[in-house]
Amino acid sequence: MTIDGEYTFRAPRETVWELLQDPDVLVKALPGAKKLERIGEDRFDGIMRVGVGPVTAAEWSVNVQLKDLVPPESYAMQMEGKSPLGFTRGTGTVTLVAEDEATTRMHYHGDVQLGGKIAGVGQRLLDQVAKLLARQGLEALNREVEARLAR
Amino acid sequence: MKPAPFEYHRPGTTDEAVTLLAEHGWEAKLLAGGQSLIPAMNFRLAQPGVLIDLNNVEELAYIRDGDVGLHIGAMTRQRSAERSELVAARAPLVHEALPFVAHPQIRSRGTIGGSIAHADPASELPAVTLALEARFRLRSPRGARSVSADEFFTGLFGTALESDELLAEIEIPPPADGAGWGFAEISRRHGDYGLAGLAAAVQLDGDGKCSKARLALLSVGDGPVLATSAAETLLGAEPSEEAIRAAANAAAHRDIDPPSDIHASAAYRRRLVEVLTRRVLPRAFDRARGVDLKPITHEA
Amino acid sequence: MNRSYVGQSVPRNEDRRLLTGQALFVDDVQLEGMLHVAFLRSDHAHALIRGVDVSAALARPGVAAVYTAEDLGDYWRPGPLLVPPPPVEGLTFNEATQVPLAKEKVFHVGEPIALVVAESRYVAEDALADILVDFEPLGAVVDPEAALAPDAPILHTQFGTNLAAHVVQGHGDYEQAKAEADLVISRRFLYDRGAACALENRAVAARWDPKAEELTVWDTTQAPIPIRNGLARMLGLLESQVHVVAPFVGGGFGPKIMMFYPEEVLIPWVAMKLGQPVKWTEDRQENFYATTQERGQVHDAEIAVTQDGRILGVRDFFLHDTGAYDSYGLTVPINSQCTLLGPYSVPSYHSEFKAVFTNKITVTPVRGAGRQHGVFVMERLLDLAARALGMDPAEIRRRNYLGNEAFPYNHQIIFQDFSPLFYDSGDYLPALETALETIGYDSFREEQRRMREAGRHIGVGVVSYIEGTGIGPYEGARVTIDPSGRVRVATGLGTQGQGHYTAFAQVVAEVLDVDVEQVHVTTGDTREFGWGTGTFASRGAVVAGSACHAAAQAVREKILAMAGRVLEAVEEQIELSDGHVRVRGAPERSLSLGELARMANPLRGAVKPGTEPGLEATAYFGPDRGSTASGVHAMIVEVDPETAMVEIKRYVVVHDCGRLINPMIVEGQVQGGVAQGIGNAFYEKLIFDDSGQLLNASFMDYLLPTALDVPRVEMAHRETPAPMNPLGLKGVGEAGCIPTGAAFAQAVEDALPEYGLEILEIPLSPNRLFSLLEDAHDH
Amino acid sequence: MTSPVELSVRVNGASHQRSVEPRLLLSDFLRHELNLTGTHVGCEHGVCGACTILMDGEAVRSCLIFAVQADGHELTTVEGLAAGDDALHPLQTAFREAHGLQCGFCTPGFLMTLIPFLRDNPTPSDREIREGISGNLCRCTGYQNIVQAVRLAAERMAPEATP
Repeated sequence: MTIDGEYTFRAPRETVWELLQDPDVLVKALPGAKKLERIGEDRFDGIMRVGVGPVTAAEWSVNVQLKDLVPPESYAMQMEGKSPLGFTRGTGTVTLVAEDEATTRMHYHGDVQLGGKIAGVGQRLLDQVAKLLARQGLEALNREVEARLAR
Repeated sequence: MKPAPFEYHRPGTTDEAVTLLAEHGWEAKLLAGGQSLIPAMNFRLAQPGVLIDLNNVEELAYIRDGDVGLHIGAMTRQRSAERSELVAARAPLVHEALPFVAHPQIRSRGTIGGSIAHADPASELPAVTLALEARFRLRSPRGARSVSADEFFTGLFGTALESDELLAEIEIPPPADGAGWGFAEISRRHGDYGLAGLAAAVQLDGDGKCSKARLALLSVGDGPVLATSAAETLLGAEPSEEAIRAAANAAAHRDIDPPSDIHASAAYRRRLVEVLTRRVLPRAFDRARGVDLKPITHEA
Repeated sequence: MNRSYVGQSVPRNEDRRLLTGQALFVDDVQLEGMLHVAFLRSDHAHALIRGVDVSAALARPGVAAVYTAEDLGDYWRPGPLLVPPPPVEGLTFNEATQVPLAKEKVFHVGEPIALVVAESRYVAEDALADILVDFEPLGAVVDPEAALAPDAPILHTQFGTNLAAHVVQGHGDYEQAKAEADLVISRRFLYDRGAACALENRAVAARWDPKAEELTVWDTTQAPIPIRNGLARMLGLLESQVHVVAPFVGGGFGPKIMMFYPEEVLIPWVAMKLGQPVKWTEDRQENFYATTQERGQVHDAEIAVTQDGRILGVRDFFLHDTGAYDSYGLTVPINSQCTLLGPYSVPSYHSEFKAVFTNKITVTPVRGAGRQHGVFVMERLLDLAARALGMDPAEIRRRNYLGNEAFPYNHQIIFQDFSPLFYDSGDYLPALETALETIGYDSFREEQRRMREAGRHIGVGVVSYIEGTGIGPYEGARVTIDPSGRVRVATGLGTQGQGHYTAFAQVVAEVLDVDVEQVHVTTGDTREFGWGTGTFASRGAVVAGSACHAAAQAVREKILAMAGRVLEAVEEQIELSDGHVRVRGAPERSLSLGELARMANPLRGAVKPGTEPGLEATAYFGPDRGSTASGVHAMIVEVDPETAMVEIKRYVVVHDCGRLINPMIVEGQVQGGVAQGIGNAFYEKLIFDDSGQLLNASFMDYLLPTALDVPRVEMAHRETPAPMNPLGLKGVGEAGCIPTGAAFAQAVEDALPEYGLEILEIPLSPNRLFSLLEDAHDH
Repeated sequence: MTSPVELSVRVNGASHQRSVEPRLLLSDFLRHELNLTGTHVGCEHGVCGACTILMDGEAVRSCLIFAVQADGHELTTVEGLAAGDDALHPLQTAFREAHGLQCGFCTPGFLMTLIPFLRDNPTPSDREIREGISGNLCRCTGYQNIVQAVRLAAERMAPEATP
């Protein structure tokens, strides 16, 4: 499954970049994230409980590793998640383009693989769920951006 | 395939139910007919910590006619509504769409309110109530409020319901003079989720021009999708074949961004929406003109 | 008066129990102290297992035990190779059979890694979530063609390749045929995977009785006796210490004969280990991940014909996806290879296949067992040739049928029973003509034109097929006259709805002249009858039916001999009718069979040397070769080119399975087969993604046809008796689903001539048909 | 509470009191607590229809109801269809005569679906019969003989047919 899109933040690129490195911010942007800890250089461990409609299922443990960081322009990430419903693995790239001094456009691209039971029964809604989670995450991130700027 | 454990409550009244809801918040799930929730629980896709069973709340099961239309209690079984002469007379689009909801064994347990509150993008009743401009009465310990279908559906399984609110009643405005309707969906097998479907409510003015058109599509977005630009092409026009063709085109190519899944590509869904619109609208307008037609069968 | 039962539509003996909820299925077995099992299955299609931590699961209240491969000790070993490769010259076969629990590596999603034993299935499932498996994912092999690429990840590294087998068979000189041909048609055909989806999932229950030193196993198997024998061997018990019961089984269709499933190996072991009865019942989700599936094949096939449509030769290269293991040997691809030839004269044939390991659930026979793939390729080639020659599809078939003078006909290639592919008898042309007449072929074009004017698109498809049935090695039966006068019949194979309790009763009732309801049949209980192979390859009625017949004949002889002695008459004077023996011309000298049976087992006196007590006989039947059933299917469809939806309007089957024991049952088998064939053609496809994940593992997304999707099948029988067995029987179990895909493809193309469609793949969903129509439109 | 809940239910005319865990499915309750194993489980997600029973006279899927929800209700399972030991319900007889079953696993679900179906529509067309049973999967029969059986039963059960 591929997730592609872009999102515009009303904030300077450096601000957005900083937020994207901050586990306390990311925990709010990751849908259903209950905790996220930095466990090493650009590595994070966390617990997510994703809720979409009736699917408020078991917890997922996730591990995110950021790679190829080019501050404040781009980075790649590798993500792994596990739960009794199955697993997810993905790679993504995030690119930040400064539209102007106060506007940043984020391009994101992810290739996500799902495995196990969730892959076997979730297909009808997967496309929509991915879109929903991406939107929820970005909107949450945007709220953080705005909060940071308002400070 | 056995559900995970949960804490179980069976309130006898709406008040008790919303009190429990307020107490448990998002940890709690309301159990209405359970025909979507329990399969998800059996797969362990859904593992609610608390289940509040509404099946003993008898005050939520009724069908009543009123001044502003039909009042359907949320816990009314789909099968009861399907058999109701009142529903057939006062909300014929609901009557026409109900046989498309799964199978009789599901409908004898499934409820009107449960299906709407679940807001599955492939469900028939959300699209039908959206087409009909239904209003929903929501109850919480904080009181009651009423929201329109347009406000109620907010995305994938998303509704305007707060964590302490339940859907208590569906209000369906009575058919106006010159109103017409039609429902059809195309599915792989009878009773399956439609690959695409259309609930249409239209109205003709005294000159035979279209004065209202609400086309609600299912299975082509993250919830029921109102085909607004298709409706615009019809408004003020005589519903000629060309007008309908233009509306069908607009519905398929301007109003939706359909998903691709293992059953249907986005392109195929667009085609089905185009065909459904072309096939359903003439019937809806015929009805608006007073021509009595048999319901469209599932073969569309 | 000798009544005839064979050939009559007798209502079934087993129905009362099934209709009142009194029939025993394995999941109904409930024993004091019974524990329940759930399996932890791999989420990955291909991965190394670096560790399994079951400590949390073990600590959960209600959990009795948790086992991984490590805990099995010496009991952990690869399963047997069920069917060795046939004696084909130059054949390559790499054997890799499944293991009870994955140890170092998993090869498909759903492969079991651990099992939890708990007080209820609910708790067992709770505990699955407690188990942590540390996987190291490997690249998955999904597409059989990609599996053979040099850089493909290798499943079974000991072979250094994903090639499971390579087999070349044929006769004549295809290259020469091609050189002489007026027309050569060459295409690639796909026939993808499906699931058998018996409504009853698999289940195994086991109890070890330490006092009797006896293991009882209830198993939804199609082959209880081989299961008993294998379990005894694995557990170090005598075969007599293991009692396997396959009670009522809710549909088999092939996968229930796969052995040994990991669960079949493990549940009895756990019951012995814990000293408590244990049951595992597969749920529907597991069924999609853990029960063997139908085959996917890719054929690159070519036909060489003359200007007047005569086949000069066929060449076929195909890849057969065998899944993660090849425990069932080459039965399926060999069936495809052999059945392709159909009822036709094919002077030269070159067929070469490679079976390929992929990271998917293992493939074993499912109703049709690969025959439909061969039929699809051959029938499609004929259709394309006919189209190119401007010839009617029915006509090209007429011109190529083997004539009646051809039988017995030897195709000079090896069939799944290891004998040469040999057609015992057949009469093909009249079946085609009957089908054409029944469906109104001659007037169809007129109707098609009329419908077209009304904006509707209808099309017809007519195809032929043969089915090799009733193969050996053998089955047996014991027939006993009970002192009550009722007749007991016991046979070793299991029953999954084919009406064995009635069909075998009819065979025996006819020989012994008793009422069919007076014949009590037991199948699938190793205590009742301990010799046999199983229910597969449309062989139950043919092979076990013939054994029942032989045993009943032997009992009849005993009855007559004993009656002669007791009634003091010469044997020739004894009449056996209506459950009695009588002396001809002296009706007062008569005894019931029950009285005779009691006398045959005396408490005093002596059983004379050379005789045996009781009125009982056991007999076996082992045919040298199978018998060849055949038929023609014709279908009319209506296609809505706007929505790509297809409706089957009419379906005609002309079927020849030799002599019919019970026409009602035969028709039921055919009708049910057609329904499965329709599913195969239009609804049912297992969809795997590039990483080997199954994407439609539920009845929500894997679509079985419903009552609205299956038309009434109009049926005509032809009876060309089989010369190889006393009753002239041929098998019928699989016939209905074999040619359906081919007929469907021809009919859909015929409905939409302006698109010039070539349907080269099955299953064909509306979504896929839509894209084919779009492509045709664009060109 | 995840702790057991009291449950009082009438099944086939007999009363049963039990204490059950709330998550216990009604299908499992009938099969394993009451030993009414005629109700079969084929998918546990509401598609196959094998577990269909009657709840207050209406056909429902017992795999999509928790046992606790049956409290105070009247259930009928396939074991409750036939009047006595020997007598079959006319629908059962028709299934036998028309060969409407093969392996018989789905059959109880079909029968229980058809009881209210024929009550509501005693003279159904073939199309209506097929629609009526479209929520029940059968893998063996291809449905034709089931349709035939329903037709046969409808003829025999029609009010004018009773003397």
